[in-house]
Amino acid sequence: MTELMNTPVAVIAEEHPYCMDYFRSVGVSIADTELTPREIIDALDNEALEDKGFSKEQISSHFIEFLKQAAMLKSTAERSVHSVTIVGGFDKSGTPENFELILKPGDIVCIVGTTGSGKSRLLADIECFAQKDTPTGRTVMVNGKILDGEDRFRLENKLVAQLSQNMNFVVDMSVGEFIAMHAASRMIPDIEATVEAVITCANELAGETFTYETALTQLSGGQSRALMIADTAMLSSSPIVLIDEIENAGVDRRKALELLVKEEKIVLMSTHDPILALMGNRRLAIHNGGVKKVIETDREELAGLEILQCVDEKLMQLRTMLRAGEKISLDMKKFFEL
Amino acid sequence: MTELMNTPVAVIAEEHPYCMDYFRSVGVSIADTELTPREIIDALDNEALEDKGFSKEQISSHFIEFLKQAAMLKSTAERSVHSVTIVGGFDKSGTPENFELILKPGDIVCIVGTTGSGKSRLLADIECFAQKDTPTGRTVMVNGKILDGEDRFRLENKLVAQLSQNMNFVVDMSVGEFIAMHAASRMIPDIEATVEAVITCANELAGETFTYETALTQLSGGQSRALMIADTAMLSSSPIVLIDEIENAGVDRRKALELLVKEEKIVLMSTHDPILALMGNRRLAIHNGGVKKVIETDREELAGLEILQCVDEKLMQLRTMLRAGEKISLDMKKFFEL
Amino acid sequence: MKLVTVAGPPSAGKTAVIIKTAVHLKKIYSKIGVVKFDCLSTSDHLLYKKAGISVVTGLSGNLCPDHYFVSNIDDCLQWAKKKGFDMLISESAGLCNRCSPHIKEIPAVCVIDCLAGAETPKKIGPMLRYADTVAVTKGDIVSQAEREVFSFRVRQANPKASVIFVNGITGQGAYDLSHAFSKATDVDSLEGAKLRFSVPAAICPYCVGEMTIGTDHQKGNVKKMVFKEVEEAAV
Amino acid sequence: MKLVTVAGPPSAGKTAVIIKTAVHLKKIYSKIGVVKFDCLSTSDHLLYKKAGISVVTGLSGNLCPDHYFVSNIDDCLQWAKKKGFDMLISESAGLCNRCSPHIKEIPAVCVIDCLAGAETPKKIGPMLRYADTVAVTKGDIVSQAEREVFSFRVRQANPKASVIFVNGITGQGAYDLSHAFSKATDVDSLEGAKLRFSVPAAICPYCVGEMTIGTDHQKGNVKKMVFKEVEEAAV
Repeated sequence: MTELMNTPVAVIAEEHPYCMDYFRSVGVSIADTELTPREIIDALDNEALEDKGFSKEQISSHFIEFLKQAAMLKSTAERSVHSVTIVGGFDKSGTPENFELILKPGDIVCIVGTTGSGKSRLLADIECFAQKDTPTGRTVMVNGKILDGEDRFRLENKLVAQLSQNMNFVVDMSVGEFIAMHAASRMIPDIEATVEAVITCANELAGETFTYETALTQLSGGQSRALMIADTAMLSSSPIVLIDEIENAGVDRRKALELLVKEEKIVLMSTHDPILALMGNRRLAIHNGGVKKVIETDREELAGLEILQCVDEKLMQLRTMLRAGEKISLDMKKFFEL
Repeated sequence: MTELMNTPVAVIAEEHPYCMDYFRSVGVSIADTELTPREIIDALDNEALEDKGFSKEQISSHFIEFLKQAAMLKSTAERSVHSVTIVGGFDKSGTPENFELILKPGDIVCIVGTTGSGKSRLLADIECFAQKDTPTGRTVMVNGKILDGEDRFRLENKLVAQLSQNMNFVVDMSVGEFIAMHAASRMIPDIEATVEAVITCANELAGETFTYETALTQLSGGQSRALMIADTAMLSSSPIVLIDEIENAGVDRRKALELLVKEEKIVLMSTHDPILALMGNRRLAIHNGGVKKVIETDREELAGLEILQCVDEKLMQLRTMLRAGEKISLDMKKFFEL
Repeated sequence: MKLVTVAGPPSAGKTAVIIKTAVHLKKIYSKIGVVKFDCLSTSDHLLYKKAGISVVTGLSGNLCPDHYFVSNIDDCLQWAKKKGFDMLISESAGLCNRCSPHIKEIPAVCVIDCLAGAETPKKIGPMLRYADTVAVTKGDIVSQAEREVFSFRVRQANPKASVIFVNGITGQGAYDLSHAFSKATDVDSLEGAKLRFSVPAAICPYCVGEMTIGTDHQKGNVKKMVFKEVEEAAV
Repeated sequence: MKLVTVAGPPSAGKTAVIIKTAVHLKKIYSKIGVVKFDCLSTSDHLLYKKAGISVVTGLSGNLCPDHYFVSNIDDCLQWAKKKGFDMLISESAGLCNRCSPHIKEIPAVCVIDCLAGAETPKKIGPMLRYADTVAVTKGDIVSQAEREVFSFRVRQANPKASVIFVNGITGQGAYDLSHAFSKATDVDSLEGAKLRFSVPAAICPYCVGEMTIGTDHQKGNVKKMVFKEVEEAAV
């Protein structure tokens, strides 16, 4: 790594475009890109560094480490997850769950059960790749293998993206600026095109459009849900998406799931919305802390789903009328005839 | 007020039970309630106070001020709002709105319009009692009168309680502990009974029950919405409730509104949910920053509402089935016949 | 020249609150300047710049931030006078709960956010207790009940201050807050002005850069802990 | 005796994180103690007590909190040894961004919350940059995108640390964090141990309680601001 320290930053930047960003983040502006990191760091004023809480050694070693990590981040983007296996443990009374579930990219699995039945515990088991060492005694494997100690904690939640009703955008930025920041942190080469794609996609999911300039915190409930889904599908590195009670009517739920499936995500969704639940390939019924049943969505249920979607479509029409300030003057009974 | 300083705290506590709480909050424990505030404060160690960032003068003057404010808080609980009047201003293009709306306790007014149409601006005008000095040029009066400068800023948001989809409970406490804390801050005499009433009521609104001991942050989406509504209705001092896009299916919306009406609140609700919108006595259609129409909910719409509630009831039944881990094996078309 | 001191814990939203308040202040005062005090680095000056507000930054670096503030606030006032400002607002990071930049006779604002928990008003100390106005932020993402409890707790910590909920993003409440700012009277110099409360004291070897632990390295104003178990622990 | 230092900005959720981590640590170490450093007051000892963890509180009062920490941490270790603890965890309020309680050879944890904004990791300074492990809290109420950006920014500020998302309420992630704690090796005394970075320096009249503003009252280690306009302002 010493050679990196003696290479002009202009040369380093060809392979590691974010290297300039590192210097900016420690408050160092580079006047001449022909200088090497060693020369740049040596020229810094010791007292000024001390004031800022830095030291030259730390900047050098952090710089090298950051480039290493960034390179790793790029390569993990290509890391592939072919399957996630969940092997049952025990419910709260100690009764064995007796199930083994293999999830593949594009699968949608719903989780149903009353509050407190143990849904979040299942999601937590997946998030930490349980190895019989969580209260449920479940085992979670990736690509059929148990992750060994180092791997398990190195991944640092990167396999799992989460989406829930409680989540808000809190940063005070425009949609475009922020999505660009996210894309940059993912080392994506064509940031501009990516940002446009994410916004277009989010607008397709939301009923009402927003632009690059809209402030994140001004998005309506439906719009921010839509943006979270589009961003998670297209920009998050995580192959698994955990969705918790996201039933907001402002989002086209069918399109949202189609998008996640198209992007080869493994989707686990905790929901009581009949439409969402029946859109899943399977659902896990949870009771007393354990998985009681694994229900495959069958033909009969799928037929019911079509009817449900008709009803939903009608409710959407009423919303559109309301939003436009119209009177709801129609024969409602007739309107709901299927 | 000097006599207060020379009255034994035991005597003060009869009229001002929270006076002990004040001393606790500044880290002073009272061994003998026969002592007067003056004696207690005089006995404090100057150096220890300096360490804690206090001074004796400050504690004395804050103590008196706190009792004054607490007494005021008690009396404002009885302050009555008979009406709120909104006088129209201009839309974004400068066109006059030409409306005057009088709201009375028990009224429900819905606000409809697309995102960005100006709904939040209207809510903000009400919150700050606009006096032609906000961008919309609207005027908001209480009991038919314009609030003068001091009154307007003294009220410190106390006339308006807010409820929105973005709001979460964030404190790490049990439901019971927290509601008791809220009741105590409202100077309510029978805290225990109040807490029980709020929890019972919230459980009636939510589909699934929770107890005194449940942690606030473990409540499901529907449960926490239900608790927020019950608490706002029964414990908030604010006569006006602004509700923003709260359409969560986990709450019995009809009961929630009935509760707010029963508690004599003036309810303003921004929503696109047909059931909620038709439950209102009136709705304001907003477009381009201005109120375009004031629509009274008529007989025809109310007839439609009944049908909508039937449809909603059926959707709820499906949710209950899902939650219980059942298969949705039914003739969906027949199920939705009205 | 009018001066207002604004302080609050890190990330409470001080900059956003000042920017939203300045929108209303600009209708009264034509030139408003801000001095932003921070420790190591800040990019908030860019936010002020974007909002069209003149700003200088003071970084205390390896000095105690509070002492740095007191040593420089009068120079800031003189700078603002030279620039012809009508009002100068000082924003200090308010890092240590023990500190407080508030000056006698100068309107003092404390910004805190209600996500910080119901115990926070009690813990914040002189920065909150000596403020004239308390601006509470981030109320839009907690429940109404938590807002009410929080505002009660603030009132308990400082019954003399007025409490205003301000949304740093939408600006809701900033109009009300601007009234507190506009109570400032003209001040020519702070020479001889008094702080409302003393800043934290410190004279020990660690004040001059000592990095080694141990009694041999401790001289001067050293305070030793008393190891009382939890039952009697300080509240 | 093992020692771990935990630091972080106020309200980041340090106490909750330690309590949730201790649940897992208790399976390895039978007796765990905590020393809670704060400024004016704290009620966190009650939370520890409720969780069955022995705790002492150290309040720095009118002393600089960082200096107070260095002057007392070895005494804390000796107390913990006497009590027969297997592990001592120090929780310090990490008030000033310039400060850092982290000690060479002792596992160092920094707790920050992702509500604080994307610029925060850059601003936090040595407390974050010299940590071995960074625990990020409050990830459950922001978007996945913000979590990812925040964790990237943390990595930029300290590429050597491992970053773990911990939910202080549900305890999610605490199991992973407990692994970082269990890397601590035995330490007998901190006499002669070195801080990873110097604490803020300060010797001026304000260190001994001066409350008056003005150059007549300023002597010693006084640093004066340079009034550069925003374009050149420090970053």
